[in-house]
Amino acid sequence: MGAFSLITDSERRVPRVVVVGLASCFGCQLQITNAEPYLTQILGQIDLQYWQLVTSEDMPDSYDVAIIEGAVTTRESEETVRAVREKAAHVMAIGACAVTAGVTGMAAPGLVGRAAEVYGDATPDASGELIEPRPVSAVIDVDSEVRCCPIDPLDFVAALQRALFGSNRSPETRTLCSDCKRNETECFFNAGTLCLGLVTRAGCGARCVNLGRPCNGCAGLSPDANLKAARAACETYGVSVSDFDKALEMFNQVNLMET
Amino acid sequence: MLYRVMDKRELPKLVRAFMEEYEVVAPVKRGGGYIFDVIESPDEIELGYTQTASSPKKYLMPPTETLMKFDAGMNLVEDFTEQVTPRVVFGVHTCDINAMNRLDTALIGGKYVDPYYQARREATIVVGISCVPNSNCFCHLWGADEAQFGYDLFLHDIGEKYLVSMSSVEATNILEAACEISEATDEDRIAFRQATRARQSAFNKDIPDVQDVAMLMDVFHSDPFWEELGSRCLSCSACASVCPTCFCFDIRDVLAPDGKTGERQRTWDACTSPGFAAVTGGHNFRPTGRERVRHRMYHKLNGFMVNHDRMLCVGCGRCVSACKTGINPIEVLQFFKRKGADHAK
Amino acid sequence: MKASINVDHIARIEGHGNVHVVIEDNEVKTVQMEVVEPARLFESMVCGRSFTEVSYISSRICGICSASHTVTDLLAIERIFGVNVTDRVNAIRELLVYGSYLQNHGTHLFVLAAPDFLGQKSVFPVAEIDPALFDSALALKQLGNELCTAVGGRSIHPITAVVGGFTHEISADEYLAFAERMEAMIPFALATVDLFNSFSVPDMQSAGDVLAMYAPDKYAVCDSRVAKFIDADIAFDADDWTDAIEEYKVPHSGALFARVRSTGRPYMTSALARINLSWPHLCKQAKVAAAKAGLRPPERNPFRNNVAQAVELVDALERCAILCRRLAADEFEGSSAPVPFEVRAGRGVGYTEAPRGVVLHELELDDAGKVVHASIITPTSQNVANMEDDMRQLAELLLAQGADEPTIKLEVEKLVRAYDPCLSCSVH
Amino acid sequence: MQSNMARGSIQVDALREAPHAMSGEEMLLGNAYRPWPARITSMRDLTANEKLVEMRFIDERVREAFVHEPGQFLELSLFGVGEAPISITSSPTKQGFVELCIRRAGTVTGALHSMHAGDIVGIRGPFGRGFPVDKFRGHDVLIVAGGLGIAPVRSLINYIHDNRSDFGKVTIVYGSRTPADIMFRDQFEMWRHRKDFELYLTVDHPDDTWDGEVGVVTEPMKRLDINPADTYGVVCGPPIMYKFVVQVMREKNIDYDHIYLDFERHMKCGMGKCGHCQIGHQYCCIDGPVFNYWEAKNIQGSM
Ligand SMILES: Cc1cc2nc3c(=O)[nH]c(=O)nc-3n(C[C@H](O)[C@H](O)[C@H](O)COP(=O)(O)OP(=O)(O)OC[C@H]3O[C@@H](n4cnc5c(N)ncnc54)[C@H](O)[C@@H]3O)c2cc1C
Ligand code: SF4
Ligand code: SF4
Ligand code: SF4
Repeated sequence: MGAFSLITDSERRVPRVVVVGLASCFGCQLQITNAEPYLTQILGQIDLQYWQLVTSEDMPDSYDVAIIEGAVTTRESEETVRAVREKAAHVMAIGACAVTAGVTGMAAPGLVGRAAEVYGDATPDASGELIEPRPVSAVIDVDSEVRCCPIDPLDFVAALQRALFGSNRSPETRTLCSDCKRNETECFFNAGTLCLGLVTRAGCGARCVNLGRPCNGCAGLSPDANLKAARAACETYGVSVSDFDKALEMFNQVNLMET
Repeated sequence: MLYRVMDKRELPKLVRAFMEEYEVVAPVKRGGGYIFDVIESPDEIELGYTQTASSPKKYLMPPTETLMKFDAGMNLVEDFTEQVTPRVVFGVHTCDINAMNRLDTALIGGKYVDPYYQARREATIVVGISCVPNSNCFCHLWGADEAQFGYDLFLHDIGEKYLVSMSSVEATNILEAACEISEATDEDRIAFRQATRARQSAFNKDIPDVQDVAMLMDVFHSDPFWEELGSRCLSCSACASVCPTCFCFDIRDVLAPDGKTGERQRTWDACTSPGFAAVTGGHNFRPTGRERVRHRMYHKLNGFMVNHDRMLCVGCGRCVSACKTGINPIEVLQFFKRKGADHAK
Repeated sequence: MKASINVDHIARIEGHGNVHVVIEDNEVKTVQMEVVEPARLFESMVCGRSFTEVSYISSRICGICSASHTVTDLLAIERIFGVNVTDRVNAIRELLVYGSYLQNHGTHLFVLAAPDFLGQKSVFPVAEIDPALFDSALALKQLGNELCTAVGGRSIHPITAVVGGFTHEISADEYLAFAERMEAMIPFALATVDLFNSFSVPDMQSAGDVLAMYAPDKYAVCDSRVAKFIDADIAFDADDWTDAIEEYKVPHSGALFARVRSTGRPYMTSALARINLSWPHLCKQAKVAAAKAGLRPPERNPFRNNVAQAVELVDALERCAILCRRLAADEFEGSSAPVPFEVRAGRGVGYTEAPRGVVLHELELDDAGKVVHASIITPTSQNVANMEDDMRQLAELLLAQGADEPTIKLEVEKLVRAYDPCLSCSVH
Repeated sequence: MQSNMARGSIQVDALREAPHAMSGEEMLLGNAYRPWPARITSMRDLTANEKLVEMRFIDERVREAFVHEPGQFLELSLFGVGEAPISITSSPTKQGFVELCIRRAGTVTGALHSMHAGDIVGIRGPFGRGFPVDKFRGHDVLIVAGGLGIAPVRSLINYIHDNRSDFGKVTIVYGSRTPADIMFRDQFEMWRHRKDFELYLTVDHPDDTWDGEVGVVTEPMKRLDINPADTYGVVCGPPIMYKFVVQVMREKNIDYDHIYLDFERHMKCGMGKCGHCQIGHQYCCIDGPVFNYWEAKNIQGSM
C-alpha cells in the first residue's frame, strides 16, 4: 500500500521525500517548481531530503517517498532505481519518460546504431553503459504515476497528496476523446487529420486539441487502448494507418515493442 | 396547453428580455458545427442548427461539480453554498427536452432526490424550438419528436411566425411583456399541421423502426453480434459525453494543495469506461467491450424502459456522429432488422 | 597542498555532471567537468520523422529551453520550405523565446545560484529568512511560466507553435494584462541586478572567445541568422556553422565539446556573451541597470554571467511589455494562423539565442518532409571546454591565495553554476 | 416539470451545535450525498485483515433516524481518501450504535484500519434493500456465508438471535479459507453448543488447531435435512460461490423466490444515480443488494 503506511505510523512523522532524475529533459522536475503558488504549502507537508536540481543536500540513506523522473537508459540508472525501490515505501514515476519511456524511448529500436550515428565508433565512457530506454516500471514496481510530457504541476500536487494520504480515486481507464467531447471541440478526423486521442489515456483534459493541435499521445496508451479499432477508424476517415502507427512511436515506442 | 402566435421578428426582443434577468444559453456556431453556449447578443443564436456537438445536459449536471467541502483533518463537512445561476436554455430541440425529462426521472424521481441536479433544473427555463431531422436523427422511433412537457415555451416554426406553446407562468409573463403576441388563426393552425407533417416525413427511412427492440435486447443477449460490436469499441466514452441522457458519474475527493481541506466532487463517468464496474481485488463485472457496449445499449434501449416505461435513448443521433467506430443504436436496430430477414428466409 | 576535489552529481544545475579537480604539490593537475548525463540520441531519433513532429520531439531535449528548441527547429524547417511567416508570427515567437528567458533566468538566479551566496543549500530556507525576496522571486518565475503557457499553450514544451505560425492565440485583453504585469515586475528585476551585483565573486577573466547572435541594430534573440565570435572577429551565417565551430569528443563527457575552428580556442556563449556583443541595444532601463552594475563590454569574468542574466530579466520584461502592447493593438502585419507552404527537400539551419546561448539545429529533409539528417548544437556543449579552462584558472588563483580545499570546492561549484549549464541539453 | 425561476442555491451546512431545526430524517434524506459524523467507539481485530468497528452518530437526531434492516449497507467517508460501501453488521436491535466489519482491501478500508476509538468518520445511509425478515418470520432459515460475506449476514443472524422465538429452525453454514480467517469465532463458539442454532464451520485449508470440517460450504449443505416448503435460503460470499450454493439449494427444492442472494458491485452514490452498480436493468444499491434468485435470474448479467 506504499506510502500509505506513513500516516499509520504511530509517531506520524513527516514523510521524507527524495527526487531522483534519470534520462530526461528535466522538464517534469521543473514543473514541480512551477507550482509556485503552492510550493511552500507542499513543502510544509513533507521533509524534502534530496533533490539534486534544487538543493545541495546529499542523498540520504533512508526515505519514504521517492519521486523518479526520466527513463532508465543505462545499467547504472537501472541500479539506481533498484536501490531506490529497496528504501522507499512509495515510488512515484513522473512524466512520460518515467511512465512510458516517452520520447526517450524512441531510441530503443536499433540503439547501438544510433549511438554510433551520434558518437562514431566509441561512445564516451561518461555516457555510462547504454541500454534500451525503458520506463521505471519495467525495472521496479511503481506505486503511482503522473502522466504526460511534461506533467501538469497540479497533477503532481494531487498525486503527491495521494501518496501521502491515500485516495481511492480510480485511475482513468477511458481514452482522450471523452474529454475532447466534453470540450465540444470538433474532431480532427472530420478534417482527415490524424489525432491519437483515440487510444491515449484520458486525464489531461485534451489540452492540445483545445489549442488546435492533435493529440500526440504523451499520456501514454490507455490500458484498454484498442489499436485495431483505431486503425479501422483511421481508414474510415481517410487517415493513413501507417502514419497512425508511426505517430504512436513518439511516446509509446516501448509499449508498442512489448505488445 | 396554451398557444399563441408571434412574428419571428419579435424573437430578439424575447431573447433580450430573458437576458435582463437570466444567463441565456443558446445554440451558436463553433468551428464547423454548433454548440450550446452563453450568448451576449441575440444575433449569435443559430436557430437553424441541426445538431449540437453535445447537449444542454452540461447545464443541469456540469462535467465536474462540487458536492461539498471538507476538513480532512477533522474528517468533517464544512459549510458550502453554491449559488445556482438562473438560466434560460434557448432553442432546445424536442429530443433534448425529452432527454431532460428522462434525467428528471432518474435524478429527481424515486426515493432519493439529487439536490444538485434539482436546484439547477429548477433554476432553468427551457425554450424549445421545432426542428428538421438530419440523417442521424431517430427521435420519432422513441416518441421523442414531440415534447409533451418539460419546457416553459416551445416555438413551432410555421414560416414567418412561431406558434408558441406556453407552459409556465414565468416565461409567459416575460413573453407577453416583451413581444406582440396574438391568437392563432386557422391559417396558423394549418401551417402548424403542415410543418409537423413535413418534419415527420423528413426522417431518414433507412433507419429501421424496430418497436420491439427492448424485448429483442433480452432475447439476443448472447448473440455474437455483441462481440463484434464491442470489439470495435475504443473505450473512449465519447458517446456518453455527448449523450443527453447519460448521467452516470464518479465521486472523488480532491484535496487542496495544503492537504488540510478539500472538495468532494462528482464528475461524469460512463459504463463504457473499462474500470466502471471493477471492484477492489481486480474483478471486473464488465471486462470487455462486448459487455460494456452491450450494457450501454441495454440501458438505453431496455433497462430504463423496464423501470420507467420509456426508452432512455431519445434518438438525438449525437453518438452516431461522435463514435469514431460506428457504434450506436442505429447499428443495433439494423442488426435486429437483419435478424428478422434471416429468419424470414 | 595535495587534494582531490570531487563533486559527484553537482547540485542545482540541470542534468548530471561530476567535477574533478586534482591538486598535487600545490599545482593543479587535472580539471574535468565530467558530463555523465545519459545520452538520449535525439539526432538519431528525429531521423525518419515527419517535419510536423521534429520540433515537438526536439523540444524534449530540454525542459527549460524547450521554447528555444521548438522555434529553432521551426526556423530550420521554414528555411528548407521557403516559408515566410508574418510579422505577427515573428513577434509572438520572440515573445515565446523571451518567456523562456524569464523562466530560465528566474529559476537559475534564485533557485540554483542564489543559495550559494546566501549560505544556503537551497532556495527554500529563503522563504523564512527573506519572505519578500522569496515571494517576489517566485512571482517572477511564475510570470515567465504564465507567459509561456499563454503563448505556447503550456509552460514547457509548447503546443501551439507550428511550421508557419501558431494554432492558437490569446486575446488582446490577455496581452494587455501581461503587459501590465511585466511592467509591474521591472522594479523587482532591477533589484535583482543590484542583489547579484552585491555578491562578491573572484576576480578573474576567462581566456576564451565569446559567441552570440549579431544584428546591426538590435538585441537579437531569434531573428538574425548571423553569429559572431568577438575575439576572432568572425561573423558567419548559421548555415555555415561548421566552418566556424568545431565539435570534438572527449572520453569524460557524454556531451561533445566545441572550439573556434580557426583559432582552436574554447569560447563562451551565454547572457554575458550577448551583453558583450549587443550592449548598445539593451532596452533603456536594462542598460541603465547594467551600467550601474558596472557591467559593460568587455566583461569576461564568467561569474558576472549571473549579473548579465539579471540585466536580461529587466530587458526581457521591458521588451515583452512592448511586444504585448503592440500585439494587442494589432500593430504587426498579418495573422498568427499558420501560412500555407509546400513541403520540399533540402537542408536548413535554424538559429536562436536560447536563454543560455547559441542553439543551432541543422536539418536535412527529403521530398516527403521526413528528416534524413539532424545536427543539434546546444549552448552548454559549446561552453564546457571553456568552463574547464576557467575552473583550472580559478583553482590556480585560489591555490595561490592559499585557499583551503572546501573553499576551492565551493568556488568551483559556484563557477560551474554561474555558467548555468544544462547537461541534459548538452548531451541530448 | 415547469421552472419556477428559483434563484436557488445548493447548501451543505457543517454540523454545528444544532444547524437548524431539522429532523433526523430530513438530515439523512435532504441531501443524501452528505455524510454525518460518527465517532468510533471501539475497534477490535477479527482476523489479521478484518476489524470490527463500532461507531455512534454524534448528532442525536441522526442517531435516532438511522434505522436499518439486516442486509442494508452504508457509505463510509474518510474525507480526502474517499468513500466505501460497507454492510452494516450489527443487528437493528442494537440501538444507537452501528457495527461494521471491515476488510483492509484498499485505501479507504486501509485508512480506517489505522484509526482509533475516538476518531470521527462520515456516514450516510442506510441504503439498499435488505433481507425480508418479515417474510422469514415463522419459517426456517438456511444461511450460507463465505469469507467476508458473513458481514451483512451477521446482522440477520443477530437479529434472529434477538427475536429467536419468531423463527423456525436456523441453520448457518460458514466457510473460510483457513481457521485464522474465521470471523466472530467467539460468537460462533458460543453458539456451537446451543440447541436453537445449527452451525457448520468449514475451512478450505486446515491447520493443526483445526478439528472441524474441511471443504467448501456446499459439502455440509448437501447433508442437511431441510423442509423445502418452509425454508428460506440466504447466500452471501465471493462471486464464484453463488452458483454452487444456489445449485444445492435448488436441488433441495427451495423455491426460486425463497433463495436470497446478497450481491456486491462497484458503488459510488448508493442511491441509484451514479450507475456504477447497475446489473442489467437493476441497481444493486437500491433494488438490492439483496435479490431473490428469481429476480436475479431475470437480470441480464447478474451471475
Ligand atoms: C453493498 C456492499 C457491501 C459491502 N460490505 C462490505 C463490508 O461489510 N466489509 C468490507 O470490508 N467490504 C465491504 N464491501 C466492499 C467494499 O466496499 C470495498 O472493499 C471497498 O469499496 C474498497 O474500497 P477501498 O477504498 O478500500 O479500496 P480501493 O481499492 O482503494 O478503491 C476501490 C475503488 O473502487 C471503488 N469501489 C466502489 N465500490 C466498490 C466495491 N464494492 N468494491 C470495491 N471497490 C469499489 C472505490 O470507490 C474506489 O474507487 C461492500 C461492498 C458493497 C457494494
Ligand atoms: S480523435 Fe482527437 S480530436 Fe477526435 S475526438 Fe478524439 S481527442 Fe478529439
Ligand atoms: S462506443 Fe464509440 S464513442 Fe462510445 S466508448 Fe466505444 S468507441 Fe467510444
Ligand atoms: S444513445 Fe445516442 S442517439 Fe440515443 S440519446 Fe444518447 S446520444 Fe442520442
